[in-house]
Amino acid sequence: MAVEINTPVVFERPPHTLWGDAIIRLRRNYFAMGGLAFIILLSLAAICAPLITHYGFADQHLDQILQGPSAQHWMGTDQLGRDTFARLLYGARTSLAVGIFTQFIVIVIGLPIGAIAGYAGGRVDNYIMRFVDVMYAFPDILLIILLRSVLGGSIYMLFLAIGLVAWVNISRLVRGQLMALKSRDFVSAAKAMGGMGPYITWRHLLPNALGPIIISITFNIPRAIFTEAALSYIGIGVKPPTPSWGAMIQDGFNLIFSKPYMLLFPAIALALLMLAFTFLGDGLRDALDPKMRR
Amino acid sequence: MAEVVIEVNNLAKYFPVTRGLFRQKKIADVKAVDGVSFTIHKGETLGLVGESGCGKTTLGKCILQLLRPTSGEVLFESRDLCELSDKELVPIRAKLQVIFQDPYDSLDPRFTAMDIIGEPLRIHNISKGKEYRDRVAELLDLVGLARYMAERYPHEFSGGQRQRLGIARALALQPEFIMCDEPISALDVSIQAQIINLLDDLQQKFGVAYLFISHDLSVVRHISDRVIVMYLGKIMEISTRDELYKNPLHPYTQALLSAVPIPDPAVEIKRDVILLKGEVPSPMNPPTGCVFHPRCYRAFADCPKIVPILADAGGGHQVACLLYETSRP
Amino acid sequence: MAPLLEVKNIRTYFHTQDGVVKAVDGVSYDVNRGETIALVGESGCGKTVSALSILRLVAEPAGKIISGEILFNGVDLLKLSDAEMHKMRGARISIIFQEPQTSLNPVLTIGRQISEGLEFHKNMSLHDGMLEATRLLKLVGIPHPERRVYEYPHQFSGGMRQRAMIAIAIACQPQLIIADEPTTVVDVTIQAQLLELIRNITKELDTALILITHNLGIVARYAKRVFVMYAGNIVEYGQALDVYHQPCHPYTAGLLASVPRLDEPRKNRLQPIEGQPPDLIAPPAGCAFQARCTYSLPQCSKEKPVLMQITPGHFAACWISQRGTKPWQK
Amino acid sequence: MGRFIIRRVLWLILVLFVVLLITFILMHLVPGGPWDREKALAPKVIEALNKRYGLDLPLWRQFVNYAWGVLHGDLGISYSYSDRTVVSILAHGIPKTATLGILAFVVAQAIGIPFGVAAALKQNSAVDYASVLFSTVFASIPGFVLGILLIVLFAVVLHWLPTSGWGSIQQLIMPVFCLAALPAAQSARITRASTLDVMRQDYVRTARSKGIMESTVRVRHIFRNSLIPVVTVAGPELANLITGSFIIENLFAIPGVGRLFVQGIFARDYTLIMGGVLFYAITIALLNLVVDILYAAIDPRIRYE
Amino acid sequence: MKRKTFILSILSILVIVSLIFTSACSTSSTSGANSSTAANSTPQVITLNLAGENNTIDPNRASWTSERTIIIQCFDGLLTFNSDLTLAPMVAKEIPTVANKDISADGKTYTIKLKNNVTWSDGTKVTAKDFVFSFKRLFSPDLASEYESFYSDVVGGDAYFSATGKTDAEKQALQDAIGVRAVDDYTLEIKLTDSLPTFTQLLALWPVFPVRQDMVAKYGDKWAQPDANGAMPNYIGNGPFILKEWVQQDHYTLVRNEKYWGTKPKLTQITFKELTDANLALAAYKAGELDQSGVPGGTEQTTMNDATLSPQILRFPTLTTYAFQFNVTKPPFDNKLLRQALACAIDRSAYINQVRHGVGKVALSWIPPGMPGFDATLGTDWSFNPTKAKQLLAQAGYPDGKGLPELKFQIANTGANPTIAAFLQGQLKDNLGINLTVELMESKAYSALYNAKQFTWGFTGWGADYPDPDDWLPQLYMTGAGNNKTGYSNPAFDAISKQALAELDNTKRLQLWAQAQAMVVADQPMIYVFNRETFVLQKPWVKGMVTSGLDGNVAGDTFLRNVYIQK
Repeated sequence: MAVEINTPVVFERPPHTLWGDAIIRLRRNYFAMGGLAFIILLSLAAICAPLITHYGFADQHLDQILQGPSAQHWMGTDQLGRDTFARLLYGARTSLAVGIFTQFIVIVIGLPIGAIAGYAGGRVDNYIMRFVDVMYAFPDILLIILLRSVLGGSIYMLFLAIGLVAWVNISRLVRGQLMALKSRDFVSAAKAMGGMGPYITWRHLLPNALGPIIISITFNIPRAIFTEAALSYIGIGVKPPTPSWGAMIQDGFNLIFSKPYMLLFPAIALALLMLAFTFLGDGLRDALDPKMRR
Repeated sequence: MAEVVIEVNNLAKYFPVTRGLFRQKKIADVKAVDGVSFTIHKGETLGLVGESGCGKTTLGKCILQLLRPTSGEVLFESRDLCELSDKELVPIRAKLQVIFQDPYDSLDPRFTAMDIIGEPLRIHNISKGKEYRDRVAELLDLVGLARYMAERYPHEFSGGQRQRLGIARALALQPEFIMCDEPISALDVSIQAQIINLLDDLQQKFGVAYLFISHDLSVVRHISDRVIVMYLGKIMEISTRDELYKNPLHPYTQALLSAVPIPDPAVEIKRDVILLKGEVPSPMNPPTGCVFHPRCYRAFADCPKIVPILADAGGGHQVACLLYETSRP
Repeated sequence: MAPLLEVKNIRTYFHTQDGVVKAVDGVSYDVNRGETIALVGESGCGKTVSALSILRLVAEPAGKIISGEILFNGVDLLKLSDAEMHKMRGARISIIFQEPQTSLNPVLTIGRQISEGLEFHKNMSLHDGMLEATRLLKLVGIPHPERRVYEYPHQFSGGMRQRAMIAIAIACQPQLIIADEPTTVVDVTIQAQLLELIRNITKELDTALILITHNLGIVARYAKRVFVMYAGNIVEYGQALDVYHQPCHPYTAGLLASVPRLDEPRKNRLQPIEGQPPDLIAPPAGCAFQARCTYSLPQCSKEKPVLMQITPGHFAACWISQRGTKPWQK
Repeated sequence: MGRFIIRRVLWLILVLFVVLLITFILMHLVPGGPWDREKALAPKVIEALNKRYGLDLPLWRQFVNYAWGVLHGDLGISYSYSDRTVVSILAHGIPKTATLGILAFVVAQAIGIPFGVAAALKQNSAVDYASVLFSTVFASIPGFVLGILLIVLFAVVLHWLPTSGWGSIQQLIMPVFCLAALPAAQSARITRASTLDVMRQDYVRTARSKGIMESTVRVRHIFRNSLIPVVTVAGPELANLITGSFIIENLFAIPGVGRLFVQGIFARDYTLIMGGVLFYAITIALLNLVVDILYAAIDPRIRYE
Repeated sequence: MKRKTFILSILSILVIVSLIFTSACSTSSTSGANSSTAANSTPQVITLNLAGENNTIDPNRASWTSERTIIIQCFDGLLTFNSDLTLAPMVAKEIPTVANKDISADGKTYTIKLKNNVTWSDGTKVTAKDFVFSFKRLFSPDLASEYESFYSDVVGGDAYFSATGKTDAEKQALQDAIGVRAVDDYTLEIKLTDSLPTFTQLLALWPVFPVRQDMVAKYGDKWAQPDANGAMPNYIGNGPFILKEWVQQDHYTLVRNEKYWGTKPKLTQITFKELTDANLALAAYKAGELDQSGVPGGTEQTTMNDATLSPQILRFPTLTTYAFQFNVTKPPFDNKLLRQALACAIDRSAYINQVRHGVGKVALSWIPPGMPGFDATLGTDWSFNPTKAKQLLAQAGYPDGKGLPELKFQIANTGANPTIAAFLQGQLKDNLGINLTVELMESKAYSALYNAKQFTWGFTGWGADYPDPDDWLPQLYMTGAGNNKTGYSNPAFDAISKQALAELDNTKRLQLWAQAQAMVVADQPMIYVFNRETFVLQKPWVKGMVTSGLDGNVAGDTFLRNVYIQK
């Protein structure tokens, strides 16, 4: 092998980004990959629901009410003769949307606030964090219920209500990350080069804080889905006929003695989705863990 | 003597210690740097030695305005950097650069080598496209890294190579001054020499001035033209290299030098070590008089009472010690 | 008289995601009673792992001692039961770690951490243990030991913590102390204090000392015999004077040449060892130092050299010096 | 430390005021008032009711009156539970919610911590896998689903436990377990992770190098340190248990604050909502304070000035 | 090996879960804990579920069915209802009529003679003064009683009630001016501003049950509140049971009033639980903790199919009608033809027979069966008929739904409401091809929207306060009436209603109401959907249960005094 002068080091591995390394580590984690596969499959199934089942989520078959699982209705039918399997598939849309869009709102609100507090520090940070303290003093789920009542019944307002409550944690996380990163030498280096605040925040701080943020989001998505289920349980979830898993669990809840499968299917689906996100989140945490870096 | 690049006058950096319910009251100051004056000349290396916590790094950061000094001035191109706003500093920063101690911490792990080296070029909009890539390649050559490494990430480099990246980055804008904050202390012995030689070569080539901060006196001796010895935020002694190492005046400098073991058993067996008492006191509550007196093996009755002045002891040798103060009552 | 400790051809490997790291790959050395030897080498050369192997403290399950013998007073430590090994650690063999910052339990008082070994090995009560801890703190030069003994590590400065570590190590008057880079993180003045302390104490207790360091100056000052390690192997050993004055391995020579010396006139240029240590997952076939060696022979890249006596008591694993030449010698 | 506590408590008062103000505004933004019902009340009745409860005043006056009352320990009168003061309603509910929350917390830690420690000490063993399985499965089932399953199994099928209600120890078992499942799972996860982390620490190696017994190393060196992160999450966890128990309270018909509060929201029982928020905010803040103090007790490095 | 352990544990969890479910399906045995006790020594205690939480059990203030349930066990009013919904005297000696001169010829003065053997549970006599006090308290502006408006016709009542801002002296004067007085201890006189023949029915309702003046004087409005231990020492009534204990948000314990002036009840103790969750109540019933329980909506069929449970079913119609009501003041529902088209598009029997498994009755008109004024022939024109629906839709100007704006349907998100909303949505889609937007709202928000008449199309239910069209038609359909949310306004209807309200001749009165109801049904301001049927499970040992269309959440609560236990 030809080795240049002064460059005697030979790397066995092809060059990888830190993300690349993380992905390799993630790939080795079968549970995380299983979780990811489940989430992707479920998302695909939800998107392609009309191709998988010919039943609509709102199609009522009043002559086929509350039937058990059969060849015709794989998971049976509900009180209005709607196909549970179809509703489960379409409900996945709602549940995933709740999970993802609330996190979107969380990011839109929490990230800039955390970033400003973390980078600016001093008085700005102090004021922002005092406001965060106030938000933190609210009981989450109860604030969501209150907001849900204020904002009204649409699903977008549901995203907003959950998002408005959940951003606090992300902004705390971002702030903490930024504070830690700010004292790193590469940030000082960028400053010494003449980089200004926004540049440093955008180019150095946020990309490096991304790992923990992604992990946090991965764990927050199922939490939001859980919250929606809890809201459905007390009757302020999504509106019919749009199915959500939470609403389906709530429907099945009353039928536990007569038609337990009505609770069983959505509950298992929800539990599996939770498991999938948990495994993925764990895997991501291991993969992105700075301790794993060489 | 060559022209002055940076002049530091009476520079001080205090970190307030606060306490209070709602309104924070200042109860004390940590005097990290306390009234330090010196100059750095074009193309020279000024060594800065002292134990950890003596304010070396704070001083360096204050010169570069990475920390804003509490008082004093830092003159560069006849402007006081302390008076300038962050925006006004941007063009000046191109001429003042820094190399950090920890090569793991000083490179953004999400940047490729090219991004890292090219970052100053991008910030100052120096070059774009092919020109930019050529310049990065040139810099890689300069610090002895292969061009094909440009696409790699810091974690794929060894410690020494990372430090080379840091040096390339500092050189990108052809600065007049580089603050080297313990640039070799995190490296293995066999690599240290590589980096020292590289710094040497680059100074020869570009005439850049270094402030070389280190606690390793033998390395400082090797690389510096002049040396400052600091203790508890104050300068104890400044001298040219040869003068200082041949004729250390301050008891602290003497103790430091004697504590450095020499890699030769035959020499070591004959050497006596000046063992200093105790440890560096807290800068929050520094000793009265000469800050070094509690540990000084030559301290006498006046030392706790009188603050020594950094005074000329002949031959460009300045020392702050009462042993050499004759003029004061 | 048989040596106090004989390490015979131990191999300690680590299993990582990227492969097996042969951190220590067939290392032998010995320590006599009351003697101070030094293991010298750069980071990652396996000196710490070889020391941990003696105490069987290699982090499991990743790390494992694959083979070899560690004879302590003629008993193979690797064959002892866990209970027997517990009685060895701290009592007969103790260790001072590099980072006093992380090596002391942050939530226990210093006194407690000193006394717990005493409680176990000497059946002392907590009260007696604390009294003894106070005495030991005084011995290692900590002012106000009666107060300090109830303080926590974070209330100690770096140098003081290392003194406390020394107190822990000598608490049960062991026959062997391993000092793993004991002064790397402290300043040069404190380093001098600590090393003097260790020397005095080992002399007083007639304790053997394995000094692990990368600092050639320290070795020169304190060690009687020196073992130079490179890439998981010992490449050279002998009496300190011999090794420093007539290095038989180009690596040793390179190391000595690369550091500036205060007692010599200033050189215009340092002579670095170019390149990097090899990857221990896939070490090169021949001599591990071959790629960085200015003087390498064709044989060097093919065959791994073994330790051979070059001059009496002075061994090196180098094909060049084994041929009787030392081109690095000026 | 004393100063620290005083500062936190003073700050808490300010936070509470803002929390109350925000709640008050939100509450009045919610469409529908306490007297809105499908079978409408006559306007004169509504007028009389508004007069009776002071709802005829301008909003800012209502808030000032309320805040003034709060300062005097008067949280007003509930609209939905006629004539009961919010203080007395909370006084009935808090012990139940607190008992439930604290018991669930204790159970969760009693299950979670040993499980987590065992899993970490025997990494990749059956215990470890069981712990991971336990914690992920229980973290994946909503509490109310778990609750109904338990009711079916233990009350309806086996007749071992009463279905619901409050008063006896048997009635506590299921709700406590339902509440405890998720935090137990989380606790196990955190304990496992932190124990694994502590086991890698240098000072554990130091402890081992002293030759002391492995059990001592585990208890004295590993366990105590691995508790630190557990304690940090314990505060929010307990706060969550206390503030998040309303679903379980609802399911098991336990007359706790959570159920009252949610009913208060649905009934637009303004004083009850405010009282509930006040209770929760104080609980959260105090628990965080307690955790901070506890934190300092476990970790001597932490000192508050 | 390790993976095997993992998979094994997953499997075992799955097995446990499935066990729970299968057992849930198969269990229906309700082995009562003490089924072996001898019949004669069976404790006469019963545990029922109130299925709600009470705000107050002060008769003057109460307004909810679950509150009524408690009050009617503890108090006897002047009159009461029989199970066939006819009136019967209680504390009054007889039912006041014009014939027996208890009602004056102009229908404005009621003179009611009381029995002289009626006692409070502490032994003191119940006198006319107790009723006077109760009436006057009902009108108190400070009490703000929700049922005050029912008694607006009492002379001076409203004037006093509206005196919220007045001084105490002015209030006292207004109170004194109320047209209720005790002629003597056992004669009560009530003056009305207008003739109101159904006032006798109002006398059977709880707001005018007698209240102890001394208790109110001593404890104020808190007299009906439990003390710190849940005991109710001040809650003295004249009914068959005494409320011994009220553990708020948990349960009530009532014991037999041993000094009861009438026929003593057989039960010695009634416990009312406050389980709001239907599912939980069923679980408690199955676990033997309740003697009666509703079933969650949708489980009726399974219950009927269950061999053990089916004999325990107790079902009877209740005087409640559910309807989809339009806001007829706003387009597009101001279009009568559209409303009629929609009415024809809804297969109500499918809802009742399929979705509700036959529980409930199809309703085509407003007044429910079992009540005076019910007309089975009414509304058949707007029964389910998809063809006609399409025709009407075309006539309304929207052939095949073309040009129809987005139809919005608001409904409170409680109970089975989401199901019925989804059902409606499906019906319109299937039968008219119309897309309906359902806006599921939180209950109070819905009520606010609804009361402010901002809704477009909503769902409502109306239950009888008392069995008379007076309670059903004018309140909802007269122009500007309090509960007229549809905005329905028909001068002809208004005229007839006014006439009917004052008509003393009962036959004529009902005829007038029949005409009025026909007008409303023809205009379809609401689509009448179904009448409720109570469907509960009751343990076989509960005997003597008499149900009534006026029963609240607890089936048979009106006549619990007749119930006994026989095991």
